[in-house]
Amino acid sequence: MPDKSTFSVIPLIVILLPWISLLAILAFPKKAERLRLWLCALGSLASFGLLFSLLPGILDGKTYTIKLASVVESLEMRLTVDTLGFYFALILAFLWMLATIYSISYIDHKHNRFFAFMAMCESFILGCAFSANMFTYFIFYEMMTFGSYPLIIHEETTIARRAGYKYLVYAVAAGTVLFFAIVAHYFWGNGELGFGSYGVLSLEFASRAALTTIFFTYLAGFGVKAAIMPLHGWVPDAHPAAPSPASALLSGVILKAGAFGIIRVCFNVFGTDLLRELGVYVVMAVLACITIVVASVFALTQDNLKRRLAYSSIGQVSYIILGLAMLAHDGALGGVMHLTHHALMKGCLFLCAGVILVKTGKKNISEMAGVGYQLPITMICFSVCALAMMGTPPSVGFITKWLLGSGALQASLPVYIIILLVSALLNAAYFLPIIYIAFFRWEGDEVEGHGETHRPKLVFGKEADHKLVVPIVILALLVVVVGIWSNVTGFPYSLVSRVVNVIFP
Amino acid sequence: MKRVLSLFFIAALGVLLLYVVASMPPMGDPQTPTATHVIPRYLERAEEETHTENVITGVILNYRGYDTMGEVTVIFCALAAVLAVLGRERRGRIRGFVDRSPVPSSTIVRTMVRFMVPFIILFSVYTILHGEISPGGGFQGGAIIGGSMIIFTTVFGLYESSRRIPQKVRAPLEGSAVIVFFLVGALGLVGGGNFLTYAWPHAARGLQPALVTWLTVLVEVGIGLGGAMVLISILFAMIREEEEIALTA
Amino acid sequence: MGAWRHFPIFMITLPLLGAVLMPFLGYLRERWVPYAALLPLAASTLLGFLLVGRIPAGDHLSYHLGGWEPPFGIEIRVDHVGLFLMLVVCAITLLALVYSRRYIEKEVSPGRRTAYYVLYLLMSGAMLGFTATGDIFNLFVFMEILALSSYALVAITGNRNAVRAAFKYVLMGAPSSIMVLLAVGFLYSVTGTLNMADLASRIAESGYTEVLVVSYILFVIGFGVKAALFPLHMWLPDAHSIAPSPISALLSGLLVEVCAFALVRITFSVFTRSATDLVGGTADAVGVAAAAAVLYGGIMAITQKDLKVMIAYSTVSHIGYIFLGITAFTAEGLTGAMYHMLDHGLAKACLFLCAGNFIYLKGYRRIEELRGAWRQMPWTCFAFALASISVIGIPPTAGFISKWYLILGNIRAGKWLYTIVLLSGSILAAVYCLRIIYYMFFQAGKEEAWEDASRDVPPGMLVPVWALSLGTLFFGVFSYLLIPSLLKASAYLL
Amino acid sequence: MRLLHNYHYAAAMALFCIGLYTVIVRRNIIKKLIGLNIMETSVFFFYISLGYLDGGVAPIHAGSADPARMVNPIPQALILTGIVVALSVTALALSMVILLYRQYGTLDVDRLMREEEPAAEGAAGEGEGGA
Amino acid sequence: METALNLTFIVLLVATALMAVWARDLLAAVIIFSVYSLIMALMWQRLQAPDLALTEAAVGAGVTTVLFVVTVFKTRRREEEE
Repeated sequence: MPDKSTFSVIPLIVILLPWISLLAILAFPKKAERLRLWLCALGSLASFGLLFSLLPGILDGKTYTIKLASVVESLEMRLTVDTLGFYFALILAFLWMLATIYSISYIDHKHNRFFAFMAMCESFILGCAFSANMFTYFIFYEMMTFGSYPLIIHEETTIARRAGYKYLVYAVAAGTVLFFAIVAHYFWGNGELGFGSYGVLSLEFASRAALTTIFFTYLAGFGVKAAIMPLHGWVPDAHPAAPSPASALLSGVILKAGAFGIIRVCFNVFGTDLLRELGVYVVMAVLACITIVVASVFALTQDNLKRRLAYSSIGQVSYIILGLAMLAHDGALGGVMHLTHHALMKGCLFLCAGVILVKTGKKNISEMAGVGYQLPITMICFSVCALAMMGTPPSVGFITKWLLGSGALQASLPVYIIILLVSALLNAAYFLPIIYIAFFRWEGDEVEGHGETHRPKLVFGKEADHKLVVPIVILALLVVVVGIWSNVTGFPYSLVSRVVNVIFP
Repeated sequence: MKRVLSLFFIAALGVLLLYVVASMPPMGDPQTPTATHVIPRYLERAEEETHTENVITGVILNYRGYDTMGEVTVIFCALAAVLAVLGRERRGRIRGFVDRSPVPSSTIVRTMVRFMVPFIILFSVYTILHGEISPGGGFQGGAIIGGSMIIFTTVFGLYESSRRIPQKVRAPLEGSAVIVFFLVGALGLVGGGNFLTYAWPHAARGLQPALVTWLTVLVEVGIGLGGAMVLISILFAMIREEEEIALTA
Repeated sequence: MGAWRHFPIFMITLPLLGAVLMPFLGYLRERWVPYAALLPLAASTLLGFLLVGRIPAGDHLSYHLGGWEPPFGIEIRVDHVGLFLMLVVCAITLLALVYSRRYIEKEVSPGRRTAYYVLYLLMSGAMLGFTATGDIFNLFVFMEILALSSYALVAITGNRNAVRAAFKYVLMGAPSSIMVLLAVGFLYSVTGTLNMADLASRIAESGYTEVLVVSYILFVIGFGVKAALFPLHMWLPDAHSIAPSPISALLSGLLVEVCAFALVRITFSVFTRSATDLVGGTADAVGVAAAAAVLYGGIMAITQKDLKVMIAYSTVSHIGYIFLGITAFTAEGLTGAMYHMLDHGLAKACLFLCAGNFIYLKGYRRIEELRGAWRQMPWTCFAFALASISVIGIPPTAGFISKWYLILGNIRAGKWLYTIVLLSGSILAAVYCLRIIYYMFFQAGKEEAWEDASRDVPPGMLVPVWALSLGTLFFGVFSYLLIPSLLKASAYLL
Repeated sequence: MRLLHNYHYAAAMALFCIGLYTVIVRRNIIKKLIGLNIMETSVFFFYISLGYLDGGVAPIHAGSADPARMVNPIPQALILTGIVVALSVTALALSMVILLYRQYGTLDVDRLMREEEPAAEGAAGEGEGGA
Repeated sequence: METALNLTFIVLLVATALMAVWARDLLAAVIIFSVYSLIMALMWQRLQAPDLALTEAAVGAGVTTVLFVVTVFKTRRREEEE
């Protein structure tokens, strides 16, 4: 634990703030529709605001810690806001705030249940971000699983129920494997579950076989949420079934919770030199590469917009894991920063998909001819983010790919660069058609053959409700702004570089 | 198939038990652990500590009084259980009840029984009262009273015998054994010792032995009476006719 | 030493005395019996809480009945773990008694209500006596009271299947009690004493190993049937599903645990560590049986249609958990087993009482009938969900802490197979519990199923249910109250 | 060898096995209960033969008896409780037999247990209680 | 003489136990069982346990046997064939 950890109750308050919306729902469940919904939004707004107030403290290295409960001295639930935790919580709260505002007008039935579980899920994930040891992380991680289940089956259609069921099966299995990993870690690390800055486990306590089993069970446990290839089954079903704000959060944040877990395991539990010594990072890298390539190929074949975005999420999250597996300074930097970048980009894409669904009722890409003209702003933001995903220069996507590439060079493993290029190509292959169909095709154009027919006018007026569009525009702007001025203090680069420099001097 | 399997299991258990019994300390020789460890103290000092000639009664009521309290609770629990399963016969007279005794009996048997029952009850009172002097004691007496009532019921039928010992008499007495035990135990507490010590509070030193004996007798009577009433109630509950059971079930 | 020395014996005798006095009250004023029955149990619980501070973790309170010191007289021996279990017993019996007042009016015919309360108090008193006694023959006597009252309480509803299930329970329970008596006889023949502490020292140096091994086997079979360990559990599903709900809550939540605790005491305080080679062989057999119990119980629970039968099979599975903790022979394993007794007791009692609520209000026993139940009975359903989360072992609840220590104990003991069995057991638990929650919350019920009354069961039945489910949550979050002292106590026992 | 010397124990064990066999195998439930009683009395017999001393005297301090040669009183005290316990279990079991015969009309344990499982009949009405 | 008497009692005990179990007619079985417990009482008398002999006679032969007889009367005399 860094010495400068001051006791403060702020992390606890940040976690409890979203529960305001729960109180609002209980206070006046039936009447005062407007007030109740805005109170729910207020909950996540307040927590993001309070979190942001911690930024100056974090920047000069202070950490805030509070002990919630304890079973035995070595086994306690403690919340600590260190730089990595703060970084993840920042993007988490930001995206959640936008999604809550978005879903005020998006959700049309069963508001109470949706917002209640939305708030609970947010507080649990914030708990994950702030957890000081693996015990707390696991507790919030499990509660998050059962908090997010109702979000997925909100539509209560048979497809949603089956997707929810599949999600539960994967999550429960992952939970059990993770549980074993943590108990083994507690046993072999003889009681030390905390997050040391250079990793806690070491070879003189436990045998090599024990450490490898612990690592792989952790990888499997978190891998299900981080959608590593063999364990990704639930993602393509859950995303289309869930309402758009929920699926935006799902891929933007909940998948990242798994990835964040792996980051904690690699940096704080094992430490990079122990990983290198055990040689387990190779397996991680191979899995990540397979996932990137195969997921992108699958994405090509999907006609449903959300399923395609889901597969692309699976690929993108594996970028983070690939970055970690390189065990190089730039690679780790790129990987951890991609956590935020992907959240911004994919969040925006899903929200746009939501708007398309609401306004035009279209789900599949093939039917989306001329959508760009009906919903110009949404589709422009969609294109910006799509281009960013492909890694075009001014955007955040480009930074990640650039850092991962330089990381691969540092780790002298050129094969990663090839993987990156292939995946960039595949990204282009499945995003460009969407933009092309949206803007360069419109209904009735193929009837007259190749002749020039009247091009529909860009209609700006009839855009969707402003509460839907504003989050999309903010995200799209951020994607570009963070890309260009990346070393502004509050942005990801400043925080992550601080963490990575400690680990890779 | 089940028969063969269980036969094999029982045979195996039997061989195991016989093997174990063979390796046990030899029966009857004074050096075995059972005869050397705790018993000498009981046999020598039982009399002046519990003031009873019959060591067994001393052990039952004094040294291991808690066991007997448990035992009395077991018999009360049995009664409650039987009544829970069969339901107690309705209060008051047992109307509409055929005076048919389970066993056909001639006048010779009736007169013999009418002659014998008082003597049996006399004998059982004797057994209860001198429990600490010679073999016998509370529960044996109770069982014998129960036995006498059984003969009476088999010969004269339930209607006759339940008229002799109505439910109103039996109900309060059934719990008497446990209550007496608890009172004597609490008395011991008041007298300064632990629960179930036989001591009369602030009694003169000299008077102490006699009081302990009287307390033991009191407990014996309590157990005898309680035991008898419980046995009789169980018997009456079981003998009741079908339509009676159907009504209260 | 102050007056608190006498508290344990009063904790045990008050319910028994209450039971004996109940028929008088029943004869005079039938209506007061349910309320009067609360008095002795409340007194015992109060005495228990007063005792909490008195007994330091490593030490024990020894109370010589009748003033005779142990090998000659009977001794009540309450150590920290024992007191902890006695408090659990008091709490759950009190709550189930509050619950059963209204439930019994509907389920049991008028003639038998007093008998119900008498048997209930006898059972609770016997459980307290059973946990506290320091003498193995006394253990047998109290076990017999327990057995008798539970046989009758299963059959008290009087309908065809209840008596048949009770008789099946008698046919399995009675021979097992006799086996325990025989085991006590074997121990006595070789050592000459009946007091547990004295026995422990004399067993360590007595030469007759065959007699001791066979007597331990008989103890395991005897208590195995009572604690429904896997091959000997056939009576449990019928008995627990047919018995009135407060009773099956008591049987499942407590009786099964108390017998497991008795086996723990016999294994650790009588056949002490030094005699592990004696106990070793049978302990592995118990371990294998427990592992089989976890899987069998889980699988059978999934396939059940009747709610209470499903919960009964989950008890069979969770008893396997407890025995896996015991046979690991490590301090953490034992702590896990102990804590699981608490958690399983609370959660299983809550599940059965919720099932009782469904039966009481609508007479629904099968799981399909519970579709969309939460619309009309929100309180019961939320309590049910919370309790089943503890049964699965999801973090905030006590089930998670006990599962943590069970697995830690097994890892420390190097028993990998049992760890995997425990994990798969918790997956099975997740399957059958979440299936019920899925039916209740996320399924639309048939229109006429839940339409009429908008109210839930009367508060008299809801308060105990919620007290139990919040108890599991409370012991999950505030586990530091018990776990450190439990760890020391199990180290002391080992 | 020792088994011949301890023939009382051997007899007790033999009776125990006979009783256990009857309880498990015989189909008539009253026969099972008789087997149960035989088991119980055999264990009591084992206890008492445990406490016997060669040429011992009943443990009653009546005049001439000297404590040294008295028989062991502890097993006898335990068995008094045991007999009462055995009696109460038998009484309860028999009352259940009476009720079972009235409800099912048979004493054969297979015919009794083979009927439909409780789960199937769990109709709402049945739960109301009352025979 | 001592062991001879004991042995006869034991043989009688085992014989009555087997007959009680084997007998077809339930009432006969119960009566044989009461003989069994009577012999057991005598056996205990020989083992110097007078208290228990008295109890076993009163309870074993007396009460238990009558409870069995009452049950047999309330149910069925003949044992049912398979």
